[in-house]
Amino acid sequence: MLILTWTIQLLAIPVLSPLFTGVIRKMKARMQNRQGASIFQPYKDLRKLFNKDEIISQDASWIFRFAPYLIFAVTLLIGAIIPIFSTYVANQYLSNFLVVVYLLALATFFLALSGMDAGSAFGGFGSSREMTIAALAEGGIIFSFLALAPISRSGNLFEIAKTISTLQFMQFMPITLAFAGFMLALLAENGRFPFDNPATHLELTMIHEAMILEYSGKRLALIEWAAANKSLIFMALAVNLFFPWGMASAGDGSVLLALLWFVAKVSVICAGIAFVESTIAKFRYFRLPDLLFTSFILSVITIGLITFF
Amino acid sequence: MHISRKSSSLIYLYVVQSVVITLALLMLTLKNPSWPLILVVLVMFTVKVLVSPSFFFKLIQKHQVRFSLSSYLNTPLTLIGVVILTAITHASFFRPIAGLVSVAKGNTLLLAVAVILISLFLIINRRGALPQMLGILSLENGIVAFAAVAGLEQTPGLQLGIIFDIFVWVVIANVFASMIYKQFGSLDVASMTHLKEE
Amino acid sequence: MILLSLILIPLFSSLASWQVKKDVRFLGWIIVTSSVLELVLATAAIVEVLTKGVYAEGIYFSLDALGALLLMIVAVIGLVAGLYSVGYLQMERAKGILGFRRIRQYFTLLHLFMLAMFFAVITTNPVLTWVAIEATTLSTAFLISFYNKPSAMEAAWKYLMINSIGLLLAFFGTLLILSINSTDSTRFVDWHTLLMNASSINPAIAKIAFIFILIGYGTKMGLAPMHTWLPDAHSKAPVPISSLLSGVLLNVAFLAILRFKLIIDTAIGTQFSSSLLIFFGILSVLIAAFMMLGQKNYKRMLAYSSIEHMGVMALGFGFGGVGIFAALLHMLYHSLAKSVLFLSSGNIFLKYSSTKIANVKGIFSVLPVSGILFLFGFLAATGVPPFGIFITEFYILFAGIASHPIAAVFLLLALALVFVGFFRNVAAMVFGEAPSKIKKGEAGRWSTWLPSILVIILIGIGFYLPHFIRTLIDSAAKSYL
Amino acid sequence: MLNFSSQSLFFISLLLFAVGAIGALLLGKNDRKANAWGNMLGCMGSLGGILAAVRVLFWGEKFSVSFDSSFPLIRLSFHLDNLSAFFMLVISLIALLASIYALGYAKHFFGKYNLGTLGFLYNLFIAGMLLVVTAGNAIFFSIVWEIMSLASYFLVVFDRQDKNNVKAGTLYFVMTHIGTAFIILAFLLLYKLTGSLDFSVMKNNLGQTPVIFKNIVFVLALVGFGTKAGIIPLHIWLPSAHPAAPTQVSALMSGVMIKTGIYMMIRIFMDVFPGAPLWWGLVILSIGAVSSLLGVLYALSEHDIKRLLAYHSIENIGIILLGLGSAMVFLSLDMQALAVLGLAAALFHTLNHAVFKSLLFMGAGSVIAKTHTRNIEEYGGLIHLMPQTAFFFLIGSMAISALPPFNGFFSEWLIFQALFSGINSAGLLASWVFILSAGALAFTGGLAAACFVKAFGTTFLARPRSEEAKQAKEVDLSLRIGMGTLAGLTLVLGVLAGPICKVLVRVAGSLGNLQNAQAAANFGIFSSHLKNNFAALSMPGILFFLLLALAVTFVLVYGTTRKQKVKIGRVWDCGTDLSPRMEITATGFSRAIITIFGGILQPTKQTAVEYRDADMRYFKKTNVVSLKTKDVYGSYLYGPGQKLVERFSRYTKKIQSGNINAYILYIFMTLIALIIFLVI
Repeated sequence: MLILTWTIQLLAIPVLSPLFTGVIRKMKARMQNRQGASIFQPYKDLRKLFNKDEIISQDASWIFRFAPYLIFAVTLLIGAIIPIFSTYVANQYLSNFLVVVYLLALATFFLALSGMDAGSAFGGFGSSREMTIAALAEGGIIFSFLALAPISRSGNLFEIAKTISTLQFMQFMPITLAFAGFMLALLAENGRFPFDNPATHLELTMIHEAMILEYSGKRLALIEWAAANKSLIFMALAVNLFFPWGMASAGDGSVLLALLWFVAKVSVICAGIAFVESTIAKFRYFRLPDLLFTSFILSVITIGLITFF
Repeated sequence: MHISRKSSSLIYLYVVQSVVITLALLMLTLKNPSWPLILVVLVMFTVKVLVSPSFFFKLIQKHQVRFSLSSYLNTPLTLIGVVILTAITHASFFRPIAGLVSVAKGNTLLLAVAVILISLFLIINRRGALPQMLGILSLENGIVAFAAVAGLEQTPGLQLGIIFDIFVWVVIANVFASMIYKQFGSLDVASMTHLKEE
Repeated sequence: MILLSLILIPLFSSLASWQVKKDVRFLGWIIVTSSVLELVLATAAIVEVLTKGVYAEGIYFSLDALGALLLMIVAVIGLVAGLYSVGYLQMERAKGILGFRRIRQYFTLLHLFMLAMFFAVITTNPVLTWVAIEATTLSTAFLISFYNKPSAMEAAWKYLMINSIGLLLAFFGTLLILSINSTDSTRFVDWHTLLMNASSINPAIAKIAFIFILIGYGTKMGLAPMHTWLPDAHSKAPVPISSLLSGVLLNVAFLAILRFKLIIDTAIGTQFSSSLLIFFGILSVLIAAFMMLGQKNYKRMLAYSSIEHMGVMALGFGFGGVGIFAALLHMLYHSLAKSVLFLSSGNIFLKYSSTKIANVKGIFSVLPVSGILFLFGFLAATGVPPFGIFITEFYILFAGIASHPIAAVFLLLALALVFVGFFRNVAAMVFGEAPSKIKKGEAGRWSTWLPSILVIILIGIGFYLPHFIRTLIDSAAKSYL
Repeated sequence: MLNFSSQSLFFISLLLFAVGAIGALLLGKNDRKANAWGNMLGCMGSLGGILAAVRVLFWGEKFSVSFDSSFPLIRLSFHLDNLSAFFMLVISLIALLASIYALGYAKHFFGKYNLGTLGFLYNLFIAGMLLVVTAGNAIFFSIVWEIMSLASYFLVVFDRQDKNNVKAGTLYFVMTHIGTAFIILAFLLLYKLTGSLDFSVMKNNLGQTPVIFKNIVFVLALVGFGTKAGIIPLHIWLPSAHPAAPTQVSALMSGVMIKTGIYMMIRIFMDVFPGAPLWWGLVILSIGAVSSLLGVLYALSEHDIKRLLAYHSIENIGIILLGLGSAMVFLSLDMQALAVLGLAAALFHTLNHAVFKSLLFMGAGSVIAKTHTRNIEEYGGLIHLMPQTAFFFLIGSMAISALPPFNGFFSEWLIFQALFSGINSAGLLASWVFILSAGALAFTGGLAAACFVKAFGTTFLARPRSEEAKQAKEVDLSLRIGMGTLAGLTLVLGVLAGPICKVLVRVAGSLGNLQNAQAAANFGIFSSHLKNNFAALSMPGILFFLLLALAVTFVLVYGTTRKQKVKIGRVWDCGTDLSPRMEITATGFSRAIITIFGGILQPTKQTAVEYRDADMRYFKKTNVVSLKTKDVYGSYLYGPGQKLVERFSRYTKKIQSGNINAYILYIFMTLIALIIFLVI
């Protein structure tokens, strides 16, 4: 049973992530009165890309070739150390929230480097924007976790999930603030509205796409997949840390139920994202810092509320 | 000395001052006469009354500085300054000095101190090189007078040494004065302000 | 006969120099031999002092530890300055600035100057000390006006007038002190007897007397605000003379003050004299510090640094305790450092023929050795380790924080300020591009090895203080504790 | 050599440095020999230092000897306890690698400068640092402190052809000397309070002194040592002085010398002072937060690579101070365990920063040696020409950006834990200080990453931006050995963080009130976790699983896409030819962040446009845009102070008016005034 749950834990993120990307796209399409592609389209895209030849810039160095593997590997690792459907597969030595944050930073670091490596103008400003936003988002992420940590007297994500699920309503209220902050960071980190437009290649607006412009074939596939993983990771954290209800606390049948819960909760988040993306416009680049600082401040306020009341 | 504007009269006043002091010394020595002391007095007389004035007169003739230059304060202010200084010496500050000798001599002693301060004031107040030199000499006179009155004069040898110093000083000062005249075309020392911080 | 011959040698050599007929080398030989002899004799005398404690010759000459220290400084710096003068004047003669007769006059007066200083140190009688110090004024007046330029005349005149006045005041103070044994005025008095019956003096008179003495000799020593003559004289005199003035003469004046301080202290306690010394010390240090900031003429800058160091020594004695030891040691270090600075600045002056800091650039590229020497001299003078002045200043602060904390803080502030002002100018001088017209290369070996030896000595006694110096200073300081 | 006692090893290493210094000076004429001699002896001396430190740390051979000097009050007392040993280890380690690096690096000074002088100053500098961390007596300390500063000053102005170096040196020497003045004042006060100049005696006598004096001493010492450590706003000398020196010296100054300031802060605030008041720690925390955040921001606005690294030193000093500050707070709250934790974190970050900062400086130096410029904008594409240097620099960048699995990550993680535990366990004010410090640290990490993406990207990636960059070649072996070893160390220190922290806990536990206090965390070889189970971390785990994931990815991808071909083509260039000017510039890269933080950085922009047709102003010929950041400290803090002093000195100079009557008047007035004063 344990082996089973572990395999699920390890595979959940990479397996499910394209699905939720598709789900979001579908929902957006529907909200915009379009038919939209099937929710399994991302899988097809990945397969297509893996089967294509690829072209690599003559100016690019080994970093350009190596980065996609590392980025994907990092998302795999993170996927293994965060709570997805259960609170008992805790591995206490890695699932510390700082580890997650800094592993993500590692991925971003190499993504930005590979963006600069090819030496095209787009890659450069893409990395610049990406690093700017990542740097500013980091405070928000760490602090939204930090808002939860004191409650559960632990920085271990599984512990957090465990304790939050047992909270009373009144204790729970301040956490919603932190959740808002975390959502802002989520949108920023995954290149979603109002920070970035994942569906465009218009140089004025694109951030993530600009960096990976030079990629093709399997490396592009890896990066796209890693991006999908990342967004699912964030959504998983969002649902499992802030609303950790219905998670399996023992390795029995409840696991399946928990998985369903997980899918359901993430779909809600997806709906939210889709709603945001089809209702508001992308912000001007220099207004984004305000949002990011807002997310930081929200979390700080939460901490204040929790520590002093 | 403060008031007189005429160089020669300045010198004459100095001579008079010196004469008075040497006479005073002579009196003291004649109380218990001893040749070395008398010799000292004679030397002093020659230096102060005969030699140095003659130097100064030569200086005057050589450079036709018959009238020494103006002072900073005008005459009445100068006089007031003198009065104040005398007052200070007779005020409580220098009382203890008067205690050195009998009450009778006390005032003369303080007078000597006053002379010292007044000649300092003279040096500060006058712009000419000549008055300054004379001021220093009269300052020295004042000290000698003080020593005489307070009965602090030294052994003849020492006194000779001191007088010799004064003599050399007079010589050097005169040489300098004439050099300065050569260089600056006047004896107005207050115009020598090239060496300063800018 | 050692001390007596210390008087006679310079006297004769001065006369001899006066008789020399148009052979500069001969003058050179005289100064070399005489100053070497003087150094030897001084060493002998110091050895005597180390063995006996006090070494007296008749009633007229005697030498105690303090005097021995001064004697050492006078002899050493005198030797160095003498040797340097030979080469320096040769250069100036070669440049056609000087004729033979001027050089002869220079050496004659130099001998007299040395004579006066030796006399001031070893005589036993206050009045004779006064006579001797007055004599230094007279003998140096012409040395300061040596170049006969208007500015030199001005400097010399100010020097003469201000110092004469100061010394006359000091004389007055001396007389007041002598009133101690007014009973038999004609007997020959010496420091020792004065000290013996110091207690008999009327305190009020003692105070007045000390004020006069401090102001009088303080003028000669260059304590602010009586220092005004000093920058002019130092900047206009020939370099060796400047080094003698600030390296030795100021200390001799200080010696006179110290002798009287001892008497006054035994009469009325240290409180009074200490507070006066602290007052003048702080004033000198602060004024010097602010004057050195943005100073435009490097010889004037060195002069102000002398004022600052005199202030530091005064403070050392004012603070008492270990400060006294430090002040005496400081005197030694300062004399050496200052002559290093002046001699190397002499080389700089010979090369650049300007004392304006603005005209002196890139010494390192033009005069590599002199540049380094100048830099070392600066480090030594501002008390940067491994040079000893750091230690002495630390001691003085150390004594100050115990007795007068506020004064100590002011001192520290002033020292930092001095460093800043001094350092900016030095950096501006030694680095940078040298003016194109100046050709590289030292003036000659003599111009560098003399200060080099001094620097080596400085570093040496900065690391290890020889035992005999320690004992000298200890026994000199003991009498003030 | 291993069976010598730590004491003899210590003196042997000092002796070796002395021999190296003198020998180099004597060999001065012959560049090659002088260089070899100086650096070889430097290596051996550093080895001796390492061994001595190791014997103290692991064999526990502490010693404290003192010799009388010929001066009263001064005792040459050497005191080597755990703390000193730790810093000695750091210094010697970096010195060893820097010397190896210098063997090859100093070649380009041949014939230009006297290598003998360089060797002399270099050895003197290292010996000075070792003495600073081992001196046990205040006067002796001040002396060696000044000697260290002096040597480093001469090293800064060693390349004296360049005016800027001289200016930098002047500023540095002035600042450090003023700092020393503060330090000496602090020592004097300590003497007044304790009646001794020996640190050990001070420690024992300081118990019942009034707190106000302690506070004065604290402020004085903070200013004095903070100047050397380069805390904001006393840092102004640092960014100009560190780049000016030869690279091995920059590495030492930036990596190690500024740590001597940290060492003395720990020594005085944690060891000598028993019970420090709370606000000291809070002040240190706030200074740390400000320094780290502003330091990284200034670094972002730099495009001189060495200045950039220098600003990162300020940032990391700030991070170290965060650890130290939290330790002090915990100490004053009497939470020994947490205090030990914070201090250990600070010490570990000290070690880490020393390693990766010197690595980065050496990398930068290698690049400069090949491209003859310090301007990042003229690099580019160097990863193709100097691959190994690029690799080492990349490692260093990842380490300083606190990316796992390198050492920087663990120390920042530890400091984070210290700050987090502070949030819950202190009073209201303290908690807020802790929260904001944690926030500063969080942002610092992200910004540092951004800054090093910029630095590495513009330097090594894409196409060369200048002719020099095109001509660059890989550097000599000795340089690569130096950098390679350090690069390896960053990983090793990261993986072995647990055991190392065990030792550091022992070091921290040997201080002042922390005597044999237990740390609030268990450090193991495989994992370290806080006692209160708040957090746990396994560095080897991270490394292992990361590699595992990588391997899996590789295998799978390779397995699935064996047959797909990889073509090398040109970048998509929108139809034009790509020129280096199309790449993003370092300035452009960090422009966004600078604009966002414009309120703090106060960026200035000057545009100089030249038109082909002056009357129409339609076709631009050239359009020069120069972006700078305003020197806030110069214009608001130091400038006014300097003006004030100078005005005062102008007034003072009026005394010297040149009028002799006035001069005599001074004497006269002084006389009268004193006599009147006497009677009243």
